[in-house]
Amino acid sequence: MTEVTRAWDRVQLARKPERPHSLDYIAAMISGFVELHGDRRYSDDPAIVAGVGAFNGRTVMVVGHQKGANTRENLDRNFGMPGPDGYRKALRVFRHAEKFGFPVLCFIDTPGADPGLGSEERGQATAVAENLLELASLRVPSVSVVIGEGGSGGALAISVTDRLLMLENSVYAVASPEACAAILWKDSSAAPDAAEALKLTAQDLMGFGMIDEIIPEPEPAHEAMDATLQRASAAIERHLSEIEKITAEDGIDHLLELRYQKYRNIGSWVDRQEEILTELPSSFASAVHTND
Amino acid sequence: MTEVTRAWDRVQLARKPERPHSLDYIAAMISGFVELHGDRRYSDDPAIVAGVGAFNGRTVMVVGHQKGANTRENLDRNFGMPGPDGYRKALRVFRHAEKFGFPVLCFIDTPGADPGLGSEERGQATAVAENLLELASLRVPSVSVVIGEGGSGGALAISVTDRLLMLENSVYAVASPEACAAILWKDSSAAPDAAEALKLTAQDLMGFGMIDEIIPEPEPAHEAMDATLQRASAAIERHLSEIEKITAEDGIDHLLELRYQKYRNIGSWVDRQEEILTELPSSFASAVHTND
Amino acid sequence: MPDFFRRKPTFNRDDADQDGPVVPDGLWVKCHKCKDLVYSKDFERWYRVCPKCDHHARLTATQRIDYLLDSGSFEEWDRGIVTADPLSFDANGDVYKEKVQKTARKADQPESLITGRGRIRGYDAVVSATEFAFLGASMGSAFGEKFVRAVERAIELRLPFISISSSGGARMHESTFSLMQMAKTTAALSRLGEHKLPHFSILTDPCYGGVTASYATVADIIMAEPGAMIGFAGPRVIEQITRQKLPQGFQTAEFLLEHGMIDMVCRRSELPATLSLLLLHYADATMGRHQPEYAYAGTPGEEGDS
Amino acid sequence: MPDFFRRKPTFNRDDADQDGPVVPDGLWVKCHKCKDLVYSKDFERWYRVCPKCDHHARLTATQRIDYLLDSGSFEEWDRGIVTADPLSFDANGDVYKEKVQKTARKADQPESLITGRGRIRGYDAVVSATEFAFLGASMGSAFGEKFVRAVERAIELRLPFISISSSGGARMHESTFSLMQMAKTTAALSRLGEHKLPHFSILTDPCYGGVTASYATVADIIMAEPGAMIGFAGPRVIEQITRQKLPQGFQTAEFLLEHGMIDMVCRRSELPATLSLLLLHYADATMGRHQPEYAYAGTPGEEGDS
Ligand SMILES: [Zn+2]
Ligand SMILES: [Zn+2]
Repeated sequence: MTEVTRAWDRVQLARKPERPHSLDYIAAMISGFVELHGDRRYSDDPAIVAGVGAFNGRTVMVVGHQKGANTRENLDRNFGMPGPDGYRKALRVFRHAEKFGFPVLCFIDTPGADPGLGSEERGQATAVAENLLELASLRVPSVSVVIGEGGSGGALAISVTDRLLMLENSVYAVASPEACAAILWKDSSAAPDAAEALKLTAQDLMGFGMIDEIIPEPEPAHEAMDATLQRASAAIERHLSEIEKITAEDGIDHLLELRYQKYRNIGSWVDRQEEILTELPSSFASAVHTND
Repeated sequence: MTEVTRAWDRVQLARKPERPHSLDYIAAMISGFVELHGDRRYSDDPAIVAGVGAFNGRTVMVVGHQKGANTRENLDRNFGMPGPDGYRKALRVFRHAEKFGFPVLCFIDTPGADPGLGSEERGQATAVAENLLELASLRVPSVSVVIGEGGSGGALAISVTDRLLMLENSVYAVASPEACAAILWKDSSAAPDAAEALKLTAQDLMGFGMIDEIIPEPEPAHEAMDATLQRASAAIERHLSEIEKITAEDGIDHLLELRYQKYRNIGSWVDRQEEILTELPSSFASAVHTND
Repeated sequence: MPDFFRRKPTFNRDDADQDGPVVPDGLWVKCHKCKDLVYSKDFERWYRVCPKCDHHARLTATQRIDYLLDSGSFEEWDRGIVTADPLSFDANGDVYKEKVQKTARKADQPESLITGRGRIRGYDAVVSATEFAFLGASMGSAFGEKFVRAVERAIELRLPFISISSSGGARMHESTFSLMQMAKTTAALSRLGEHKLPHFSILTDPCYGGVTASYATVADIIMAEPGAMIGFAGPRVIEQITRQKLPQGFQTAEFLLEHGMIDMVCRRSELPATLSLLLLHYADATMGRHQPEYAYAGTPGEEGDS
Repeated sequence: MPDFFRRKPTFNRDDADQDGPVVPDGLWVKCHKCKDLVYSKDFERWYRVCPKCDHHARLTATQRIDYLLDSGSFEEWDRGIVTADPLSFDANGDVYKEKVQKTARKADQPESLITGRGRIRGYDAVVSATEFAFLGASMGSAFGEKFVRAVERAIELRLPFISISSSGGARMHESTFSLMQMAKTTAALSRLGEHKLPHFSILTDPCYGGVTASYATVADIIMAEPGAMIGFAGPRVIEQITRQKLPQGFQTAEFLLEHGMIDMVCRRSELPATLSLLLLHYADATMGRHQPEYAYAGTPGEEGDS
């Protein structure tokens, strides 16, 4: 089944350790980057990198998941799976950016948020949720790019931005194909099937209108690192300029309205209201009424 | 030395376990109090109580140090010494109050912030400092009352309010007399001397213009609980009404300006600028210059 | 037109209640936790809480609303918004469309979320309640759309918002559509907050994944029922990954209270009193009007007072 | 008029440096940490950092400014603001007025804080630096007043604010006056923030008590020198109270970085480069003007990259 193979191949490509990671993008496009550390609460999470620097002549703040290029680095970086401390570092940097009016750039590259004991104890769910809330109303322009693996709420927590771009060989899904197969079919070996079913490729998401651009990879990113970084930089500049222009012309409140509508309108559902109206039952439950 | 005995006596009175504590004040003056818990980061600190309720017909948010009435309770409450989690619970409640426009009432009763290992690890200093920053610019009226012991930054962290009141037998100082004696003279038995020297009584602080009112205790609070609670309630109402009136008439920015000036003007120093001008040396250090 | 689009006149307790009581005969129910027998009518009267061990049995969305709101006050909204199949999910014999039909019949509800307005002891509020029997109350597009519409109407009507949540996790069959509902619901609450309207969140057993990591924990006040299991990742996943035994009481409501994540643990029977009190306190901020005189007997929510 | 009101033309290194190098003769200094001998002139050239063990010796306020700012750029402010004696403190043979005179002579400075404006690699900023030799740089009223005046002038001039801090704790002899300087300095920074001007804080060895728990940790970016001891309560107090042995490296700058409390550990020699880079990045926000072209060689502050 060639189709399945294709989505699963994308997953493999997206996970390649040799693929450029957030710090590679930062090194290539952010001048004078100063990395900032810590959540001011509990720890400095190495699975999230954050800092301030210049992107094409303007100061920006950058937040990204950080995977390692090898096993040792990955152990240090917890395979790019942030704990609540990582999301709170991001939160701090988002607020910092808002205070000074700096745009925010995010690089998405995580299998998901860390599912460990300590992360639960310190409120992983709360940390992710607070970031979603903050990003929804952040009063500066924001752009994020899925550069590898975009997995679950752990990816979403730093990607609710004005523009969402994806590298051609990156993926974005509600869960990893393995987790999906295990949950639905108790069989993680069916991951390739799940990968296909989850519609997780950049092409799929572009089709759903969920992302704003696919950054092409004529060659896979890890085989053409410089070209990829340049293409990503150009795409970010294009989108950032656009939303800066909107902000300059129509005000930040207009940008926030567009951002709200962008996420508010994602969803696929059916309205059967009329069918119900024609079949309205004559009796009601004690407390359950309807205004139809 | 009767004077020393007097200040030290106040300290003893302020520390009496039978004295009413924050929850007693809350029970007496806050209707329908709903206690709120937790810092949303790490823990719920029992040394700080916080919640929402009605004070004379208006909704307020309340924060207080909570000591125990006996040893067991005190062990549970860490003797009223909050860790960073306690200050962050307070911070959360302050922001909540600001969001909904509820005035803030604080009850001060602590030997100081917890000096333990875990508190240092989770940033006790940072937690105290963030509260000072938040309270300085909190866009709602605020009143605090020192009901017992007001010790160090741990007390200050929830007392930077529009009005600061003190019970007649409460004390407020930069450190406990014991700590002061130990630090200055390596002799904590000299605490009574330190108590006198620290000028920590309500009368002293009223004399310095540092507090706004002394709530009298014709009998010590623990011997006339109801009367004390009523007097405190009346005093809080008086001050809260005043600052609500200021806010209604001149706007919240004016109240914030008054609050800024209140703290900005605390200090006692000498200006020798003119003396220096007359003795200006002819040579300057390589980097050290002056604009005088 | 399937039958489940109709409102249910009576509860359908046994189907929907995965951890609920086993019924040996019609008169008695057996507590799922302590295994004691309780007289059925008492059990219902006690909000389906075991009088012996205080176990809070799971409720359907309809039961939630019936227990919490003033009788006859609930006006349901958007009952016609139902699940579509954006991914045309059909893999490994797992056909989403069929699954939804089956779960809807089983839950006897057209969707995993019920929304509307009602009154709690006389105070108006907008309310959402999850239906766990409907695909584990996972957050699909219809769930998200109904939630956001309810929040937006709360803003129009200047009413407080109360969410009652349980969830098994994400809706795999809608993948990124499901994921993005986290952003969508939270963004709506951000607007609610800008309008100074409060959101009170009630977490019930079990509450995991996308729901816990989005709208349910960005509330002004968070309550949970005693013993409710609440978390980001499920306990089995955590055990598999960390290969550690989880500590006693891990992820319970009481554990979350101790770790500072919720404001209080509130018994089911006390929820109406606590919520109506909060609605009263926040009425000023909500309606821009003065509050009535205060006259309370006691302080609810005392269990939070650990 | 005491001599210490005059600006010092040369450093007075041995007095002011409590953990600094021992000088066996004029030509060589002995590192306080590794005990190795270093040629005096090299030691100065290396910002008083030991080339063998990287120990950062303590500096006077004047040395701080000399090392950090562009030569000749510093314009000192409010040198005339000095300590008074609000409590008429005279207890147990401890007379505050006398103590202040003695410490001022020893430190050869009129106060525990120096403030003013200057340039770092060409970028203007307002700067404050503590003088640890002056009563352990405890925060008295004069300290607080000078600090707040400097912040207020930074707002007037629309300049970024850089604080360099060390402190042994509170000024007992001024009791609540000392305590309230925490509120006063922080309130001023709150205003600085409202004006969108950045505050960069540099924590140096040792930094404790009121300074750490107020203005020094409410900064937009917090840096610390390697090995600097930083905390709320001092290690002896903690050991006495908890009766536990403190872990290796407790309260060091590196410990704080690991625990998320600071942005970076920055070597003394790299401070000017890192700060000037930050001043450049924040120039837009500060001055409302466009920034010059960027052309950097490498990224400073790499030590923070743990
Ligand atoms: Zn039972
Ligand atoms: Zn050395």
